[in-house]
Amino acid sequence: MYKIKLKEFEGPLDLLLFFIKKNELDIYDIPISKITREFMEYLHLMKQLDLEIAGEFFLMAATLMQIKVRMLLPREVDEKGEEIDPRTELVNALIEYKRYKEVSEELGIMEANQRKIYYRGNFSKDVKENPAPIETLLKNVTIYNLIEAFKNALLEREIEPLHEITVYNVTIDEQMDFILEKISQFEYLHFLDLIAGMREKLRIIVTFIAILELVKLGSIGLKESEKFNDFLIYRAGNGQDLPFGN
Amino acid sequence: MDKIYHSVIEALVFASDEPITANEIVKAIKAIDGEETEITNADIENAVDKLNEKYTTQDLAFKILRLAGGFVFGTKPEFAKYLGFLSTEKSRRRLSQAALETLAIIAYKQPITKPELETIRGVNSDYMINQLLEKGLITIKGRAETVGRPLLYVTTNNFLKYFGLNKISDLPKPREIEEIVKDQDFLEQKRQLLKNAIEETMLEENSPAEENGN
Amino acid sequence: MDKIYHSVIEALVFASDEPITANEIVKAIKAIDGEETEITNADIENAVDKLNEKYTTQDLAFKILRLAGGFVFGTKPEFAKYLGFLSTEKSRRRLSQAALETLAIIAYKQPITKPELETIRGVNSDYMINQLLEKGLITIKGRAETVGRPLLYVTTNNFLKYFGLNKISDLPKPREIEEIVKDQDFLEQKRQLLKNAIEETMLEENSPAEENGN
Repeated sequence: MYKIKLKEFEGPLDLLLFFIKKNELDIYDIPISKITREFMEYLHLMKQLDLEIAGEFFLMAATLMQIKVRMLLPREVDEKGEEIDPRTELVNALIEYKRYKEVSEELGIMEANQRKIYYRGNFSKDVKENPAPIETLLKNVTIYNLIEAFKNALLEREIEPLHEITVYNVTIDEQMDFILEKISQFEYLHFLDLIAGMREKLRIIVTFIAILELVKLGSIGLKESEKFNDFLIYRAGNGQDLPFGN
Repeated sequence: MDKIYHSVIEALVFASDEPITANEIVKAIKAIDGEETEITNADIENAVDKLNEKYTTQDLAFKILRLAGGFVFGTKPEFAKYLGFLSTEKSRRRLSQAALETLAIIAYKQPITKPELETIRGVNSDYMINQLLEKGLITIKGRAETVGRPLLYVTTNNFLKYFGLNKISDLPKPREIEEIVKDQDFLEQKRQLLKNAIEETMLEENSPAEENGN
Repeated sequence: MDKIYHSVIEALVFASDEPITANEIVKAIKAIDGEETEITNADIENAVDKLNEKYTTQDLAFKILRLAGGFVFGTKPEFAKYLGFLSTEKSRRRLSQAALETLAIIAYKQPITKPELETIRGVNSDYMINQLLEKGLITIKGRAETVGRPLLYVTTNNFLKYFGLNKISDLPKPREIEEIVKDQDFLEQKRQLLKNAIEETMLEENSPAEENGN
């Protein structure tokens, strides 16, 4: 009797629509206790199978029970004096959901049709003069792409997950000492070499600030490097006067 | 418009890896032949129609499609089985029913917030939103002015391409509520009602009071 | 060889990502229409010549070229100057990715100096900053109070318009997206298991629902 292949239920509304269709019920005149019972039995079955039931199903169960009770009471009336059917809200939700469910089936057909179409695969032999890349800067990008780009740019240097707060044992003073110690051994220091061993972004930033501090104090100077995104750090005149702790 | 531009338009569309808009074509032609060149978006539209006529007459395996507001060459569907042999790209998984459903609601109600979407679907939709964002079928466009200023979601150009649409208004219309109610399905159900009522009465013998609702 | 195969060959060359060889075309056709299909590499070569004759007669802007032992479509060189307007897919992607990254960092960290930006990106960003300035997506707003008083960059109204935002605080927080992703994969897997289990139970036996229900 019940040997119909149960489709995927996308939620309680989907399940209710299934019961309505299966029992060939009128959506505007749903026998509420019958459908409530079926719904509860479905939940019971899920429980017997030891399956986790999504919160939305409990919420719907409660809603159905409430409607059922209100059906037994004298009807409330609206401001026009007309009787309010306790089922109205549920019925509207069901119909609204059904509309989009129907369209989603059409979308499925469109998807299938579109998958039969293939686009040109190889553009290597099209001769192009003076490509104008500026015109295509940021073509078809959306905010989501922007967030992704931001996350990736930061994550590249990050080991720990974003939402975890990790306390790094690094201070500007420590990094100033560290730089001065290094610079006492070599005449020049590449910034990239200095940060080479550092995995955490924060440590690099702190080191960077320490460099700026030392420049301000006149302990070190900075010089352009032959490499992009790098610079040279060198000992400045009064560097010796500073305490480095060793 | 000069006849020669048919070929230029053809070449531009053919050489573009993404749908190219009439605007872009006009811009490209004016950039080369001078701003005074007399060519409009309407000329491009006409030229594309003419080109497609030629492809049909000449029985070419592909033609120019209008997709996501632009033009792009695509094969006729009847060759799909042979082409499936080539590509692994097309064998990627189709969207799930839940994804299609979520997309349908976003497409028609856009811009839409997550709470609004979840009210219609009746289920938590975090996972689906994330999937669709990752697939580039939807994106975020600002925030609603309501309490909590939730993010607003809209469909993307990729969505149009994926479903073969030129613009969002080309989507099939959802049926009106009255239509759904008048639907054959439901009329049939009404006819069934009497039968059901009898059955139910028999089934409900133990608890007749409960069926006040009908 | 059947006339229809001209179109199949045309479609295969059109859609293939790599130059496709006569061998591969024969293989694809036999895979679909059966090993006994009478078609040889020589047939393919002939068909390509015939197709090219047709493209010439019909004055089409493209033809099939022989490249690296395979076939590939190419537009005729006389259109090269117009096509320059389109950049190739690869350079566009690379450019767009770098521009996007730069813009994203400026948007979220503004006001930001070039050194700070470059520390995050790990690459020289002069070119990208100039591109974004030129496009009017970012602008200069004063100088930082740090050593060398470097320029400070911020996003513009144009930026807001481009992304459909009212104000910069409308930008979604990366964390908001993070939260959508959290643990949902696991929940979804569980949901799938649940559905399968129910399907099986209902298929195999009379469900308790039915028995209790009456």
